[in-house]
Amino acid sequence: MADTRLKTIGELLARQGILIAFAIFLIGFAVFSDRFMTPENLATVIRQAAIIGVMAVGVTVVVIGGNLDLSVGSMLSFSTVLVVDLHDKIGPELAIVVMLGATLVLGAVNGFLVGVARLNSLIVTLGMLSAIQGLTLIYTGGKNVDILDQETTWFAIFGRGYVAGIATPIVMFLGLALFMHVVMAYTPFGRRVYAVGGNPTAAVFSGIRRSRLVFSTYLISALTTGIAALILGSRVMGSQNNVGQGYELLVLAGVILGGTSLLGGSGNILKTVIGVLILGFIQNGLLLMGYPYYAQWLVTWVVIILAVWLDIAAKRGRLLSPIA
Amino acid sequence: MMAPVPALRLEGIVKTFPGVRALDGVSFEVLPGEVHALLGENGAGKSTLMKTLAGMHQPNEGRIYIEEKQVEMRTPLEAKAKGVVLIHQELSLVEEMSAAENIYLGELPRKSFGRVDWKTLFAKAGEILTRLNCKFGPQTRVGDLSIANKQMVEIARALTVNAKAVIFDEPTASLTDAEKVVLFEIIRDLKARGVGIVYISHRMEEIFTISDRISVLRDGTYRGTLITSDTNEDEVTQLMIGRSLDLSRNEEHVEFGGVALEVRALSCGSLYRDISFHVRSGEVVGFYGLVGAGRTEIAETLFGLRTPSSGTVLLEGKEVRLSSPVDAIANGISLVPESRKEQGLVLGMNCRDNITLPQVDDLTAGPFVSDGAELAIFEQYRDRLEIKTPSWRQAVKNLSGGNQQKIVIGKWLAMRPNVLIVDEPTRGIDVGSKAEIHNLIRELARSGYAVIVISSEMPEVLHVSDRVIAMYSGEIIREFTAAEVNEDNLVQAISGIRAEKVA
Amino acid sequence: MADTSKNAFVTWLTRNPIWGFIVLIFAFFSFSNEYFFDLQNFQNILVQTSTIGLIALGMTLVMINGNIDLSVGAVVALAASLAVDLQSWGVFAAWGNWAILPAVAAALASGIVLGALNGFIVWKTGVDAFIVTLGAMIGVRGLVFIYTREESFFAMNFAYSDFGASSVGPLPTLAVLFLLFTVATHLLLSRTVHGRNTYAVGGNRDAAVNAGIRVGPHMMINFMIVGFFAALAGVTLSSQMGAATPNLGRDYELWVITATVLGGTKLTGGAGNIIGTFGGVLAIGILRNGMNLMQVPAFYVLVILGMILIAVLFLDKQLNRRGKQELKT
Amino acid sequence: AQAETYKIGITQNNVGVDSYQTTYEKAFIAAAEENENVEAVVLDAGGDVARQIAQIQDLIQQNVDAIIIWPTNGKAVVPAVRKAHQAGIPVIVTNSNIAEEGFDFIASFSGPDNITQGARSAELMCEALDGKGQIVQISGQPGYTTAIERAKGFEDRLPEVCPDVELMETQPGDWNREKSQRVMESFLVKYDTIDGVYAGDDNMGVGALNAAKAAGRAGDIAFVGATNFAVGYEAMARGEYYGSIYQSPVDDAEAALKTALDVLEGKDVPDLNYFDTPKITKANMDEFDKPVF
Ligand SMILES: Nc1ncnc2c1ncn2[C@@H]1O[C@H](COP(=O)(O)OP(=O)(O)OP(=O)(O)O)[C@@H](O)[C@H]1O
Ligand SMILES: Nc1ncnc2c1ncn2[C@@H]1O[C@H](COP(=O)(O)OP(=O)(O)OP(=O)(O)O)[C@@H](O)[C@H]1O
Ligand SMILES: [Mg+2]
Ligand SMILES: [Mg+2]
Repeated sequence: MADTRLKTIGELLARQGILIAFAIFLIGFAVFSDRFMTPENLATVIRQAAIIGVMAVGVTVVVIGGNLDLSVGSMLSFSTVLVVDLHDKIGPELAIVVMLGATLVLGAVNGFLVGVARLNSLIVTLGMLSAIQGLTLIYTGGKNVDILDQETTWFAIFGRGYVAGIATPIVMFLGLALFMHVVMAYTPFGRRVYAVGGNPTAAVFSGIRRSRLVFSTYLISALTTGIAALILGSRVMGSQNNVGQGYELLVLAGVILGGTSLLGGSGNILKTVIGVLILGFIQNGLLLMGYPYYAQWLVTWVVIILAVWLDIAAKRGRLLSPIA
Repeated sequence: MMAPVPALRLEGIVKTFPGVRALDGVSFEVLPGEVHALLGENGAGKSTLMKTLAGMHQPNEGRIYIEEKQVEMRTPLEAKAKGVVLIHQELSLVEEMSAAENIYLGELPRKSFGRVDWKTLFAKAGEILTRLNCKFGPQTRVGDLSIANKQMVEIARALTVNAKAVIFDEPTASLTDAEKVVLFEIIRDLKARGVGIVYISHRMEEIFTISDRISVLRDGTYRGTLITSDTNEDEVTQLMIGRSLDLSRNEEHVEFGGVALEVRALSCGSLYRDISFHVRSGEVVGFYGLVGAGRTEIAETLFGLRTPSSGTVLLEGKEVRLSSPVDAIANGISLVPESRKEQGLVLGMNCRDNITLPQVDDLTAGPFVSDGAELAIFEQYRDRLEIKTPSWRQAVKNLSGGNQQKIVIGKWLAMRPNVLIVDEPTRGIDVGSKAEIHNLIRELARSGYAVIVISSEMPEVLHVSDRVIAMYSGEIIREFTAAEVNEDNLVQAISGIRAEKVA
Repeated sequence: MADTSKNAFVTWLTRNPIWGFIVLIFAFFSFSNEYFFDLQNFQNILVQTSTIGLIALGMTLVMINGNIDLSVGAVVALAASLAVDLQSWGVFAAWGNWAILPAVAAALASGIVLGALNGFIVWKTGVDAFIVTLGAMIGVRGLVFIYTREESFFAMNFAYSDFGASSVGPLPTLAVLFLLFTVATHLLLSRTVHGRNTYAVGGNRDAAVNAGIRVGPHMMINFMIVGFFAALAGVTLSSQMGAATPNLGRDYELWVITATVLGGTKLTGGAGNIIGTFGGVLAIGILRNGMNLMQVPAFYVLVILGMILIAVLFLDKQLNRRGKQELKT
Repeated sequence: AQAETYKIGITQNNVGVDSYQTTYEKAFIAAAEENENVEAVVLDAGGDVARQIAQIQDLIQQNVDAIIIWPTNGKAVVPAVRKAHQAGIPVIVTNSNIAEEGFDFIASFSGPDNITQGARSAELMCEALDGKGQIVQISGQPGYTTAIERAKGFEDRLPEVCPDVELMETQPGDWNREKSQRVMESFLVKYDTIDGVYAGDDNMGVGALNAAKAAGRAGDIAFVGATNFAVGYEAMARGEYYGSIYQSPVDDAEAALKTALDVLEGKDVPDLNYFDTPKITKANMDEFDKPVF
């Protein structure tokens, strides 16, 4: 048997197709806009991508575990509205605690329905998408919520602050991604998530508590959504009832761009970061180039498909799919 | 006498996968009207060779001839059109469709407007199923069929075309003896009509029953061809694995320890009733019976996967509640499940991680999984079970069937259980490894484990067991000691003839 | 004999609980709202569901194939804009009411072409349909805005909206159209070779490939079908409104998928049928209509719809579990 | 004589989307409850034209006495309005008007004039910049009438009142503060000089202000919005926000109901019943109550 420890450069590249795609886009934008590659702009994009990115970290865990979570968009609306509204009523500290608690409860409902009751995750989370949206509206009566004292509240740290000179959202996003990457790649918990996503039956036969595990993946995605809500609420210092509308698909797009399979059992948190950043840089790059919004949409169409295509073409070693 | 033109001939076939040279210049031929057995260890390249023939793989080098005309097999359809049909080792059926549709998949008879001509379809499929002695109709949904019947649907496919050569890749792995008889009749029928047959199996007795010639592969190379009537098992085994095997039955006498596992009056709905037995440490108890006798269900109950309706389970004399595999594992029970693909393996995961999956919690350094500890376990069982894989990183889905099974066994041996339950442990495993696994089972028992072996292969049961329990239709019919048991009384017991129960 | 047919019915109902659910909400709304049980209202329900319904027919095929199409909502907008705008083009000025024909034809063609494009990309690149059509969902919307220059169109010719409001005998034309296509798609899926292959490709792609089914072109055809249906839905919707707006069809993909899955189609492919999808569409339509008539506040409608979706799924699960003999995995 | 009870159906655009619409709905319900002759059927189209049309059908089905519609789209609802008209139900359009083609089928329009609002914002911008500078626009959600009309009013009026103010770029902010904040951040990277920002509403305007403050450039930029929100009002008080257009949802709702009742009672009502939406800046803000949303 040949020794495969000698990895060729080609093989190494094949594993990193998405990185190549990412690099190509960055270079492309840099060529077309001289403002693009400035540190200022790069920081801006990553900061903007942080909200979707933080959520995508959690959703990646759910997807690796073999399920979907489409409820994160309206959950983000809910959590942001809640924390912003409570901020002035009970103070930022309690508001954060209550918001995270409530968000986790929603995650637990998802987790119970999908993990324990074993219902189809797409429909459950679509149902929750609708229900949570309604819940948010009922809570506010449809009104916007605002933080009045924007200048002095320490709550500003999440969206507007800096940690060691780096914007807090960036620190939170990359820090969380790194932490979750370590959890998924190097801990028994991560291993079990991959196993349950890859083959739930075999996982149960291997002594894994499947219900509990799936349940916990939804808690994770709820938690990351709650954290995203902190960033969003603090960044905007206010919230509409529908701020998160449509985020679920953007988040999922980032996850899939990062090469995580919707079938479960495979995926990588750090690549999700790349996927999310690709989306962010497309938006920003096209805006800098001054394209009207519809042209941005067209380019997004092409780029999303190209990025994933490049990634899988590199993996399989040929450009076209072997489908007859 | 002029040598007949081979129905099928392969010349110098080379096939490589990333990191694996699966076939290294193999040549092979099948004459019309002959049954040509293809043997080799797990991972020797048998399935790969046949897939190359059937248009599912493209060889890197080599030529294929049909009736001495060179051909290319670019797709399975092309191969079929040229008269080569492969019956897969792994079932390749669409569960939601009827048996008839599966048989004629890709070639459904049409009427105007692209409509399916159901009448013709069901008539033709019905005819074939009748010829195969099948008890189910062509309209039955395949998802509702037993594994054996699904296999029959696969076989039925081969009979739809005017095949020059039919390849059976381990067709009997999940068939009962009665079904096997039917299959052999079909093969003889095809043979009589001048079809060339390739027959792959790890069961020697079948090879010697059905084949005319035997070719052997080893590590992707061709090792030679023997005339079946002029050779014997030993010679074939020699050629396959380079040594001979002791396939005698178990006659050693061991001192057993105390009762490790006792089951009292266990029942589970309609699946099985009033099951009582015990296993001592150091003892191997074989469960023999037909498919559907309820053995697997008992194993699943003991592993916490089913809730019994009544009865108790005792481990070392203490009653235990086994409500999930977590409980079972905590109580030192391991189960090598019946279906490796559905229950045993996470196919996309690598070899090492599959083996260590049940104990990954214990293989930690701080909060992290310890790479070294995992690798040590993997290497230990890779060497012990002779698992063939280019690296621990290989996804198990890329291993040969037999090697996949070894991964499952390795995974549960690595748990060092007190009670080891193995369900059809050597399905699809080559003779050499089979013997190795049998030895391992005995060795484990000798070192103090209690072992339950569930198997539908009589020689296997006879070979490894200290005691044999015969089951029929959810009940224990009879228990034999190693000394009493023989093929005749075992067959008698499981054919439903109620013999006197021996305590 | 009667007993077995009754049993068959019960089995059918447990396998398609959506129909039981429909009977339930139907009875509920009939008793609790005076306007619900009324022929005119039933016609409204049928017309209102026909949009989502038509798309769901195509989506069922694509999903049985193991794919998905998220771009349908954007295609609805594109087709609607084309259908409404083209009929007012100068070149057709002399055509009178017949100007509607080329406009509708172009609209339908746009759906088929975009479907073909989605299918072709899935086939040739091997990129997951989810991503391909997610991209298209964003990009086609861009096409719509480019074409419409952000404008809404309005059918000058009231014949167009009159068609949308017309009736064939006692039934509204759009409802008839929907029912006809439902039957046609049902026949396509259950009776034709293409339909049967749809199950094969989704149920076991390897088996389909091994059996020589040309999986790529096959999937492409189904994408074209769903594209056609989305475009048709755009046409019928715009004829109901006599107008088209560039934001038409937002969120439709989610509702279509919901209806289809409620009707028993599996996301993983290989299983599903048109009768179930019809039930799923109807269930959502009745719920929306009933809650409108009962004046349930909009916020609560969202909560109730969400909970009911989950409840139906739960019911399905309870009915179809094999009981105690099931393996605890 | 005893006045009869009128059943009036209203289908709103999209209640959850912003506070204006929510406050409008509350005000409408309150006004309807106060008047014992009115039974109101309140529906929300959720921003979806098709659903709004279905709701009109449902209202016709219920045979209401009058329908008030807040069009999700001015053109698309015309045929449905025509249907109601044919069924003999008077239709009153509220907040944003329907297309001209539909004027024959409605009894009256009641609401603000978005084109004028856009024009007034242009005048405010002009004032703020002393007639010279480079500005960007953040518009509402593409394809929606209010967004289109305000942008049009602004873009048409700006060169008339101050030809030296250059509108460099327009990008949509989707009525969303966070989206607007993101767009503004990119603008700030892209343009070294931005003298003014016009946002389609104050919610987006404050988003742009947030971005500029974070970049330390808020002092150089004049912010002009529309539909004065509470946050905009406060920012104005702090001197961070130049001006906006004051539009009260309560006035809007009450005007709509009153117009409907007038129509039902056979009074003469003008075809276009605009209520006034004045400019608001720091200078005159004392004359206005702080918006409740
Ligand atoms: N007869 C049954 N049919 C279907 N599902 C069942 C049945 N019995 C149990 N289940 C489900 O299967 C799950 C068992 O899964 P698993 O073995 O992962 O245990 P678990 O629920 O995670 O355990 P725990 O709650 O103790 O952590 C149960 O939680 C239950 O939801
Ligand atoms: N798709 C694949 N990718 C990588 N390696 C493969 C693939 N298919 C087969 N192999 C490798 O090729 C070798 C031959 O496998 P093959 O399945 O032909 O063995 P076999 O003789 O049929 O074994 P068995 O008796 O266990 O079925 C094995 O080492 C296997 O790991
Ligand atoms: Mg094989
Ligand atoms: Mg069994």
